[in-house]
Amino acid sequence: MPSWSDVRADFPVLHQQVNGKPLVYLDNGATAQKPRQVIDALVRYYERDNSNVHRGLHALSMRATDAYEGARARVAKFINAADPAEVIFTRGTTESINTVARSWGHAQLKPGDVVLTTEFEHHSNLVPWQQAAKAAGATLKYVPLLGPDGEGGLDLAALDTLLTPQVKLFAFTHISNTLGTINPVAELCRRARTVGAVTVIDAAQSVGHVPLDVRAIGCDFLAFSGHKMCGPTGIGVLYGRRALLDKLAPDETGGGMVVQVTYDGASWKPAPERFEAGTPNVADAIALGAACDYLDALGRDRIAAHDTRLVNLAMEKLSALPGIRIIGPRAGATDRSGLVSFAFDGVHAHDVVTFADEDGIALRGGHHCNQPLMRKLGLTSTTRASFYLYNTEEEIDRLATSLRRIQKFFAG
Amino acid sequence: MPSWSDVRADFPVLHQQVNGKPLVYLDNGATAQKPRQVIDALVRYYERDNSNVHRGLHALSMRATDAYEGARARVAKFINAADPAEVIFTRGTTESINTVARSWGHAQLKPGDVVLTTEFEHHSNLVPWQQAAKAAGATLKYVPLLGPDGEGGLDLAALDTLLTPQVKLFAFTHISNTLGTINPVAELCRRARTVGAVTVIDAAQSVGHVPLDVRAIGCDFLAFSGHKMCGPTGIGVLYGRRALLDKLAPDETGGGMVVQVTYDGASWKPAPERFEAGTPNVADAIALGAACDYLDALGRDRIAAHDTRLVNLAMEKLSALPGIRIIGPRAGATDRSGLVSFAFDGVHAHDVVTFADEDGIALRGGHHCNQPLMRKLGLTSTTRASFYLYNTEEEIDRLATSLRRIQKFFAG
Amino acid sequence: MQDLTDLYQSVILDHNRRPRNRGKLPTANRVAHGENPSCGDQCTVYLRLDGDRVGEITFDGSGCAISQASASLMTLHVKGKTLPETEAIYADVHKLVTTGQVDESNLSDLAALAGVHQFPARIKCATLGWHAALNALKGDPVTATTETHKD
Amino acid sequence: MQDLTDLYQSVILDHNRRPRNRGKLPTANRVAHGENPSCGDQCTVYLRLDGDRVGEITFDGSGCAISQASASLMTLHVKGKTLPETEAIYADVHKLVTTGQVDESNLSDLAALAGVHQFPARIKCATLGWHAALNALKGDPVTATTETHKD
Ligand SMILES: Cc1ncc(COP(=O)(O)O)c(C=O)c1O
Ligand SMILES: Cc1ncc(COP(=O)(O)O)c(C=O)c1O
Repeated sequence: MPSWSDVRADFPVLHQQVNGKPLVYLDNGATAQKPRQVIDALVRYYERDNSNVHRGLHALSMRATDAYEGARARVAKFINAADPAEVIFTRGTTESINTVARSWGHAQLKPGDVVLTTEFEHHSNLVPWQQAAKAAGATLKYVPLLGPDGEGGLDLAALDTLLTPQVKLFAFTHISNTLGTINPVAELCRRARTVGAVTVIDAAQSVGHVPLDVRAIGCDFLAFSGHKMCGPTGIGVLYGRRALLDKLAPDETGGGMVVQVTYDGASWKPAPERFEAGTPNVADAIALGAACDYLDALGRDRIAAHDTRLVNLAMEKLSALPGIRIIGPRAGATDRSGLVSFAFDGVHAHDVVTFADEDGIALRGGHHCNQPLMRKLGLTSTTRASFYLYNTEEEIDRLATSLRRIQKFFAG
Repeated sequence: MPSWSDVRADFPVLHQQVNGKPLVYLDNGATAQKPRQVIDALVRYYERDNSNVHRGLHALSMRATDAYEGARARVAKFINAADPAEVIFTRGTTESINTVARSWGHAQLKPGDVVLTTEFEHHSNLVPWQQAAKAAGATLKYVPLLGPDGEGGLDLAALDTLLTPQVKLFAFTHISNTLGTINPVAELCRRARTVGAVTVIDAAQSVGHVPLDVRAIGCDFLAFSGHKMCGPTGIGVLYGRRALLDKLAPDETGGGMVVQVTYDGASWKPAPERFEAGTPNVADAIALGAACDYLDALGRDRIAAHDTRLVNLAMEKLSALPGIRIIGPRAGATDRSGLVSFAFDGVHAHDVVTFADEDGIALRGGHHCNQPLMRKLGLTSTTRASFYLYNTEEEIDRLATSLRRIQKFFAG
Repeated sequence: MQDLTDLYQSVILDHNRRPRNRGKLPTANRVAHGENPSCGDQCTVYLRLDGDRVGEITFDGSGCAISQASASLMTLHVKGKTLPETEAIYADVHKLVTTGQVDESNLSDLAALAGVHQFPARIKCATLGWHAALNALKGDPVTATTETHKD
Repeated sequence: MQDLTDLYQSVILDHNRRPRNRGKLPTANRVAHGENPSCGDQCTVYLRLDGDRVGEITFDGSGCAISQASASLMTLHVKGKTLPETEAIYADVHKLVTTGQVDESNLSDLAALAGVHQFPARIKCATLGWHAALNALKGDPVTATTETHKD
């Protein structure tokens, strides 16, 4: 098993200077960097096997098909799905959620129904439900977030009141990209089942960071993006329980997902093909499989422990700064993942990011696609540092030093 | 300017043996191979610039955003769009067409309206219109194909009768992936405009093979895939005239495409962001830009002439075989592109493909996502050889030799 | 790739060129249709059930030599059998085309399908007619598709 | 990257720390709102038009130092101007923040925005308040967004 410092050698992008300083990449919540093993999988595919899948009988096409379906099986194993057919390849979390919102929402939602979500969802797990509810004449309700800094997590008592039989679907994030909160997803699914609500989990921030088992969680749908888990851009997954997928109509239609087409109509293949119209993103699916191999070789339990070590150190150093407001779970809370979001008195997040960049440090500032949450917390933006397997304790020191310099500059 | 034989050196995949024979890749209609320049663009991005776009202010994010928006501008130039904002990145042709069918179809189609298409569309430009028409209570009509072997192209006289004021949209392919027919797209758009119908062109088979100018053609929408034009899988384009795009509602919602989000609702950015919810396929978009550079350096007029030379030679050699039925435009017709589809008496297309594969030749056999057309021509499948810039005259000789061997084997 | 003559044995070529029991069966009391959506292969099986045994059986459709020959061979083997007997034969055929192995050597000329296991893309061609026949026997007229991840 | 002190000149820091004309304007007869959707910056401009001239003008909102300082400077320069005069000043400001160049040197303290052109991601911060002001002057209350490909 590689050591954490050896791991950095796998990531070519990390070995560069930004503004004359060694790059410190702390924007992992937005996207993760790619190890050579993933980049190599892309190159190997294009240099040896590239071909269209499923419809070919020649050597390259058979190799490409085997590799593509192999990647599906690999991803199924990564999340412990019962069947590879439960893994649908999409562009990313956003498309996965939209697919459920449209296909399931269109067929199942009726006026008077309730869709439930939480007050701290990413726009990608919020706006699609607003649209689906609106289209169906259903109502969208929000489980509240507790605490003036959002430190209290989901209000589980309110959840019990909100979970009426009218609730047809409950969509929630596994890990908040803004607060860092880890939701008790298995427990949420259990409660949703008591009223027969379908569950949709946004696993964008979790799947590459913590061990994840869809059967242990007991969810109906789960969405994630390859690019946040060391995989390429342009590929993601919608996991769906087979029994539910087989009842869903396709969202997009076209080549590859039909059984029979006449000038009058068409019939559909079962999942996963039913939900993969057109030529799929073959190369990136295969590279996503390589990312699963990479993360499993390290161990997601070890990655989670590494993330936690870093975030605890960062919380400690940041708390020592004057005029800082950290949002999300308190220092040392077990429901905090490896990211920290904060606001400085008198210094806007964009200025923080620009000055940190001068020190070679990549942070993110803004609303983090979480506008309603920002408003609820009385903020317009925060600065976020988000950690991953290749980050180090020295990088946290550099972050703290840079933040002190920024505060001093603006205090002027 | 490189010579045609030098060009092969750019494509690593071509330099391999299949079943002990040098690979002859004649399945370009399904997907094209990738030059080193395109593969390198991917590697470079992941090794140097990888970051999420639009929402970041640090160095990598600014570089990634510039490269992504640069690719958009590059693609706009490649098809001569008036404005880069008219280029929406999608997964491919199929998704592009579905986006129009859903967004435009949902807003514009009413009972009694007519959607017009042709008898020889790929399933990806057929089933989405069946679905859109059905959802709206509109009628889908087909412009007939002339000739027992489909050699006569579109019935333009029938088109005049079909183009009534009830026709709200006319969707047609630029080049047929099965017949090889090149449609007179500018003329079709001109006629559609006389009744005010919106035009949608499926350019999957044309954009990498012939010079293409959306303004000269005068279309409203145009769809294509990167993977058929030397670009990566997982990226494609929906071109839409700005005036039309700005009136369309988004098809998918989520991060990156919203202006303001509250717990009650959301508002949208203008095109192209409005149609690109979530993290886009940044790396593959950039590599698609590299593919545009590659093709333009060769010149699409020269590529088209090369394709034509090869298809003419192939038609000549194939016509000499007994019991062959070639479909699509006759030998030497100016409306035939660089592919040829044929059926053999007594030998099924899949057996042809399997035997050709033994000779190292990659062909495609089947219905080519064109089931209704096959039925109309009284066929269940054909074998297709489709050519591209790296194919050679010697490869056509090898094809002809292999086909003779196959016929002999099955004649027993 | 393995030698193609493993796949295209003379039995296969013979049944492809001169399919047995091909065409509609006017006296059929059971019909089922199968397709292979990726490649467009089709097979309709017509059979007359006399009691619980197949009295007559024919097939129609189009497809590669493997699918045609396998369907033709199928009609010879299924004629006179009950559903459980047919299922037992199919279990052997399925094992043969996926692994190249058979438990018992009672498959006689069906053994010509052994080469299929070296060409995984062709397994669904070799099983198409059998799926349709089983569906017909079960009285399940819905289209059988070989295009599932379970095949 | 260029030296950040080019971007964060003392004029900018001063206006960021002590913004001029900040807050609501109770006597306003024109209001317009601008946002920068990618980053969440917001700016509302309130103005009282006396005839065709800006009598009073204030702004409110949140954003980075550049956007706050630029809006603050904007209020000083737009007060007393007509719409065409404001458009002329904005044309100079736009040129300044996108190219670093000015035709005439009548921008006085606005010249502090010259550093912006070296930070393209910040151009939309520097123009946000101006867009809102122009919209208010034109009586166009819709949200101005700097997020178009035309900016
Ligand atoms: C004419 C035509 N239209 C549409 C498509 C669909 O393209 P894609 O599969 O890349 O979405 C294809 C290729 O398969 C095609 O040849
Ligand atoms: C919690 C969460 N959900 C959804 C998304 C959307 O993912 P993508 O942009 O890859 O579709 C993100 C990332 O941006 C996220 O952090």
